[in-house]
Amino acid sequence: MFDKVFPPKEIILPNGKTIMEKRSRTPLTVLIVIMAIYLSVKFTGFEFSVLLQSGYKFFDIVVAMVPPKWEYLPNIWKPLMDTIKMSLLGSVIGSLVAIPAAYFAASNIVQSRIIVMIARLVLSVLRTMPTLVTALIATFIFGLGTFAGTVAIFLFTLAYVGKLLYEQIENASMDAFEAMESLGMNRIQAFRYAIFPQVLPNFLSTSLFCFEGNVRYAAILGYVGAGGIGLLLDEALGWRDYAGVGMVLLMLAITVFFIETISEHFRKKLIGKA
Amino acid sequence: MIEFINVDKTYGKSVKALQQINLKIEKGEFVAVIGLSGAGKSTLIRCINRMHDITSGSLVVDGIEVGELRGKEIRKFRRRIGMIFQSFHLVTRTTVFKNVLVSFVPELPFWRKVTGIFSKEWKLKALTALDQVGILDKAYVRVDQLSGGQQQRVALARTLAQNPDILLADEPIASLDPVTSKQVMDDFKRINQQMDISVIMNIHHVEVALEYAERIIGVREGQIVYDGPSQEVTDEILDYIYKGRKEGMTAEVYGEGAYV
Amino acid sequence: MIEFINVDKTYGKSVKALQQINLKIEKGEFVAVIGLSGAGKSTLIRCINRMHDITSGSLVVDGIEVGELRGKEIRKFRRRIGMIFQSFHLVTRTTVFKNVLVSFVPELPFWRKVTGIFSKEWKLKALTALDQVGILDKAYVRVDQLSGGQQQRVALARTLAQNPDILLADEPIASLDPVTSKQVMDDFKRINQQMDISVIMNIHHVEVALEYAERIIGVREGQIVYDGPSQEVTDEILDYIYKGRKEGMTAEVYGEGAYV
Amino acid sequence: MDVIEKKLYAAPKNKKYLLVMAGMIVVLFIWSLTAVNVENMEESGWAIAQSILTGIVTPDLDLLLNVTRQGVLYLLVETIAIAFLGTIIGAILAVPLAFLSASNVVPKPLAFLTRLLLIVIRTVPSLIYGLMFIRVTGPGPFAGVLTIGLISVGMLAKLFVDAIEDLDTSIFESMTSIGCTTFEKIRFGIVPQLFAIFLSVIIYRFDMNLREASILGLVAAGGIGAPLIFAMNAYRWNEVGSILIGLVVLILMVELYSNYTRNKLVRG
Amino acid sequence: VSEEGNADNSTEGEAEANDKENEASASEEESTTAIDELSISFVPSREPEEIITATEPLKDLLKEEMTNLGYDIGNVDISVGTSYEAVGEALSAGTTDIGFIPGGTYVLYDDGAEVLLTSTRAGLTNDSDNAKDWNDNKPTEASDEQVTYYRALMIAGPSEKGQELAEKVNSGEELTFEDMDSASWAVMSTSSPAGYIYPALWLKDHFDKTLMDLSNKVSVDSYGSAFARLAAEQIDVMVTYADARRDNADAWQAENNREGTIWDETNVIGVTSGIYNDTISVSKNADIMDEDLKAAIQQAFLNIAETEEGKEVISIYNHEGYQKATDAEYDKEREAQEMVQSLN
Ligand SMILES: Nc1ncnc2c1ncn2[C@@H]1O[C@H](COP(=O)(O)OP(=O)(O)OP(=O)(O)O)[C@@H](O)[C@H]1O
Ligand SMILES: Nc1ncnc2c1ncn2[C@@H]1O[C@H](COP(=O)(O)OP(=O)(O)OP(=O)(O)O)[C@@H](O)[C@H]1O
Ligand SMILES: [Mg+2]
Ligand SMILES: [Mg+2]
Repeated sequence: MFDKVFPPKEIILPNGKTIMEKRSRTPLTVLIVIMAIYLSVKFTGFEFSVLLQSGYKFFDIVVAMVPPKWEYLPNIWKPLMDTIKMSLLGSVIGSLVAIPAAYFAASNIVQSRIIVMIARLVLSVLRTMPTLVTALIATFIFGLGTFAGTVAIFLFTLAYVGKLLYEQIENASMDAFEAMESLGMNRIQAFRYAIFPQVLPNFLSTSLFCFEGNVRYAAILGYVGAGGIGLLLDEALGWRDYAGVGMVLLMLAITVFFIETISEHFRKKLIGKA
Repeated sequence: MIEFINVDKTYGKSVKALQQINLKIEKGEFVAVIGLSGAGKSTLIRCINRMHDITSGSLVVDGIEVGELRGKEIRKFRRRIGMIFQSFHLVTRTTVFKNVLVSFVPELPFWRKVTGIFSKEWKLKALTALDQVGILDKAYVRVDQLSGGQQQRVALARTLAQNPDILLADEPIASLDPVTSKQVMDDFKRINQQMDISVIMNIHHVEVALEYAERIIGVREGQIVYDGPSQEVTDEILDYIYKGRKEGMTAEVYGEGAYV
Repeated sequence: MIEFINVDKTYGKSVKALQQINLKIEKGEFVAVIGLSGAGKSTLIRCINRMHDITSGSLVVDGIEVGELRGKEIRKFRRRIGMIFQSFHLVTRTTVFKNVLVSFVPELPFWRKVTGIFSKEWKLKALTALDQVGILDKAYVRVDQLSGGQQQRVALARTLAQNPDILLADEPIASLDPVTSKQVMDDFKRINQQMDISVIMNIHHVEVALEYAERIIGVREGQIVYDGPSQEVTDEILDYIYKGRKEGMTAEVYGEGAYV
Repeated sequence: MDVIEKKLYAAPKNKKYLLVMAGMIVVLFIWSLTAVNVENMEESGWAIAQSILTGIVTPDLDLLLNVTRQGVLYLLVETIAIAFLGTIIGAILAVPLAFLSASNVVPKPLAFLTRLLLIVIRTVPSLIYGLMFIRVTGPGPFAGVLTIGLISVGMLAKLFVDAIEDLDTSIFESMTSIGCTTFEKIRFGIVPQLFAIFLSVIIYRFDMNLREASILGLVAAGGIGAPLIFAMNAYRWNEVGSILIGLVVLILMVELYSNYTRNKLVRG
Repeated sequence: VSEEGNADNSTEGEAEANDKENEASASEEESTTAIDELSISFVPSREPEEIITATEPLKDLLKEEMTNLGYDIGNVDISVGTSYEAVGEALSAGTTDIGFIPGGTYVLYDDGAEVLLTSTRAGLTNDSDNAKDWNDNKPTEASDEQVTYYRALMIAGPSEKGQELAEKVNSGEELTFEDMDSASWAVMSTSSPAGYIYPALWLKDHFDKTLMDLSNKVSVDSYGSAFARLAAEQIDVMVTYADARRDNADAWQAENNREGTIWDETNVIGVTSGIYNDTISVSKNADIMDEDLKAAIQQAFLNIAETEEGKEVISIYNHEGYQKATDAEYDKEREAQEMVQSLN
């Protein structure tokens, strides 16, 4: 298409040979991006001057958060643990269920195109659903509280890990798989012994990453009544108690830091060996 | 004994990979299949253990009509036939030992299949197989830390652990350097002679083929154009087998190698 | 002309990589440096364009005392010496063409360096260099879509575009298969003969070295233990160069090849 | 056989380690089970699930197709604009932060501090950023743009760092041999390598930001999120249906295109 | 353009003088001050879309009134915050000029907000603080009186638990905290007086507990959704303002698919003391805000509430008229909040 509008330019070498140089797409791309930015600015009412003028007001709330309200600490433990539990449970189950889901979505393993398509569509649509929406629907169906949050996290993890996993499965080398078949295994066994070991480190690392993200996400889930530390956050925000919010965030950041460090450790261990 | 009777194999609608193959291979033979790239060597070999289905004709292995096997039977049948690949086809990222253990999986009870926990008996068998190809000391090393030659030996051990009657090898030395190739070919020879296992091997290196195999099968455009003892293979015969080879073709043949 | 006079090179405090090297290479020669792994081949080559500093002695290239060059002079000096690496060292994710253009960067005015916009003159030069190694048609293909041999040729073109007097090559065919190696070696030979560019090449493949180079330099433990025409290299000489080679060593040397 | 058996017993023993790890995971899992209280489970749940489904399959077509400012189409365009601009702002902020936290570029302590900062930035929920920005811009899509920008920074920077940390520095060597200066090495050695990956990461994040836009609804920051959540809270499932259909179709389309472009960028 | 120029040049003193005149005779025009945009934010105590639609005429009404008062408003921007906090912060920072916010929210954000008016509304036929009275005298209707306060109710829904609680109340039994705790509750955000604060005070008075002590509660973002959940029997008890059931009576059957009427299916189980009505507050920190403008806005809304059209608009919040308000009137509210907060 592009080459028709902007035909390639012919370059003649000193020795008489010719070669067609395709026109660079960069100028067009840059133009389109600039236009898109312009339109977006118009649409969203973005004004740089406002940022310059009152950008400092952003820090009003940041400033109000320090020092955090230490007395708040005892209130935080339980919801924080709830949040971790929710994320852990949702992530573990979600990752486990993601394995069969990814199996069916991998076109190099499952030969029926229809199954692959359905599995992928399900994963895609699940991933499209914003977590907050899933959580809200979960609270409607499963009632308020951590269970709904767990379900939302489970679905999100399933969709996210499932997609990455099936992509990894498709990129995995089929060599060993072929060899397993020649050994007399069926496809599921061959998958278990040839493909699964290949994707395992990445799978674990994705799951850990997802767990980490889920802890953070769970902070918002409270807003829709899905339990955990989000409820506390909501409460403190409602009272405009930013020092309390600061305390909650501090604890959350520490938790996230620990989880990140631990999971980084295992990730390195898993992938580093490869 | 392997017997091809009027075997045809067509890929899709039009690619005739094998045409009217008639062939008999006795137990314990060491057969090398040579021919241009695309001649149909791999196809020939892969039909034997039903990795590919034949289109017409009849293929009988030890009295079993291969084409008539179904599902579980195929898998049982394949256990008797070991297969070695050019690029080893090992599970990297795990140990040599585990790669060999894998060959017992189809014989395990369900829970062991799932968990991958093997009993001592199997472990000893696997180690014995490793010993047979002389890399017992590498048993607990990760496969990706081995050289190509060592990896091919692991593949060999995996196949031996299966205790096969027939060994199919699809260019087992194509990605090895000459010295390692020699070691691997020696292994094949030894296995063939000591354990009385038939070896059918695709191979691009004519000299190696002539040196190791007893019998040479020349394939050209899906047909067998030569079949006889390796001592009798002359330059004319080779020319005949590789006939039609032109400059362009050569480039193609080698070109493929380049991507290995 | 390249001249080493009593050159020593020590890494850190104690690793004596080169000891008392005396060597003279005339313009237009095709020299192959062979020796065991760790002998000091790479070090030898890299001293020539000052990728490494020598510790003592004197290294003169075309009348310039290399050790005395400073800052900008070094960079200018390097432009006259092309260098080819084992693993090509190309910028993947961009086209062949752009990779070759990179060799002109030091000569561009500042604004062109920043924007990366090249004038037609340079473009023609780059394309000509690509033509010289026969991959003009791949000019606008991304490097990561090329085979190893093609990538090495891009590296060669990049170096040629620099219009060098000397070509240093550090195991340029180590990661290539035999056929592609041959093509690349043929390229080197052609460049050496047609353009009268000196070629100094580290190489592990003795047969290839003997076939292509006019002169062989054998390095052992940082010292030159052989220097003479390739026709005169006998098995004894090779043994001498590679002396101390034991079973274990062999495995190591070949082991390297096996990872290719 | 003796040798072989000996070898068997010489197997590296990591069973203990594996058992301990497995045990820990089981314990953690059981511990986390205590978070599930199914008592709150509603009997009416399935009825609601049903009405959600019916709502989604019988969407409010009028809402879906009309072109006023309350229509799904307009809201989607607004959402795209927010996500797009937000992603760009996030990317601009993330590039310096990424370099500052790449341990192969800056000293370790600085990298560590930047990493902490990034964790903090990532930990603050978008809800709170929303409030902070409302103080700057007032309610509306402008606040949404800034919020999206800030919540993108964390992930973008992380992925950028990964790309920076596995830069192929061997190119440096060849450029040195050509006679390039450091600036030239960066411009022609690093930038082309990183550009493609950064772009691919940015496109990926744009894709995610479209999903995040639903959260912005909670903080009056424009886009399709607020109507979606209001409609859900009021159990107007037909409206939810039409909004979700619009959102899902849009995201799927963007995802297809973004996968395609990213593949092209990274793999060529 | 020349008018704008004049306006910019007019000194504060002049403007003040103008305003006094304006107040005296609203129709008199001497010089006008141009304001590009006046932004009004509403809290989401009702369906945001309803608010947006219903308040659309307010734009023109306000422009008209303000013109009469000497202000030339370019554009009136109406938005509904998705949360009370969003509106509060916007007012406090001055990114929105006028806020229709409850007294509770006003008190929290009074660092940047200043109350101008309190709404008045019709009283109800029930004004007892005994829950049983409300259930005996159903449905609750509007009375002729205008009042500046209202009450919050705890309403039990048709769920099993809800019915159980209602029965207890109607049979004259005292509810225990165990009764309360065993039900699941919907509450509004913590700064909502009817939706949180006053019910909390009520709990405190009756059981010496607070809403925090309830095991099962959820915050909802609008009363509409609370009713929807009540109808779906997802929750047993909700807290809301006293005439909320009147507003949701239709929706109860039409949208939430209940068979019986809202009056049959729900019961009051608790009544709080009086809550001051919603405020119209302005931001002290908005750039355009000065004393004159405040006075003008105050007058404009008073005028609007006099007109038929205006009455209709403000009825969306059940406002029927406005009275001038002072900050001091909300001291009581502050006390309430302090108390609630100190309970945490
Ligand atoms: N899966 C397939 N689908 C379609 N055609 C195929 C397939 N596999 C092989 N072919 C074709 O069948 C013919 C024989 O292929 P085969 O792989 O048996 O050749 P070969 O002798 O093994 O060549 P090589 O030496 O390159 O491995 C070739 O023309 C090939 O293109
Ligand atoms: N940067 C370095 N720092 C310290 N020692 C080094 C360094 N580079 C090389 N050496 C040492 O110097 C000696 C010569 O190394 P060199 O790389 O020149 O060998 P080589 O002949 O090129 O070997 P190979 O065939 O493996 O490339 C070796 O002992 C090596 O370990
Ligand atoms: Mg083949
Ligand atoms: Mg070297």
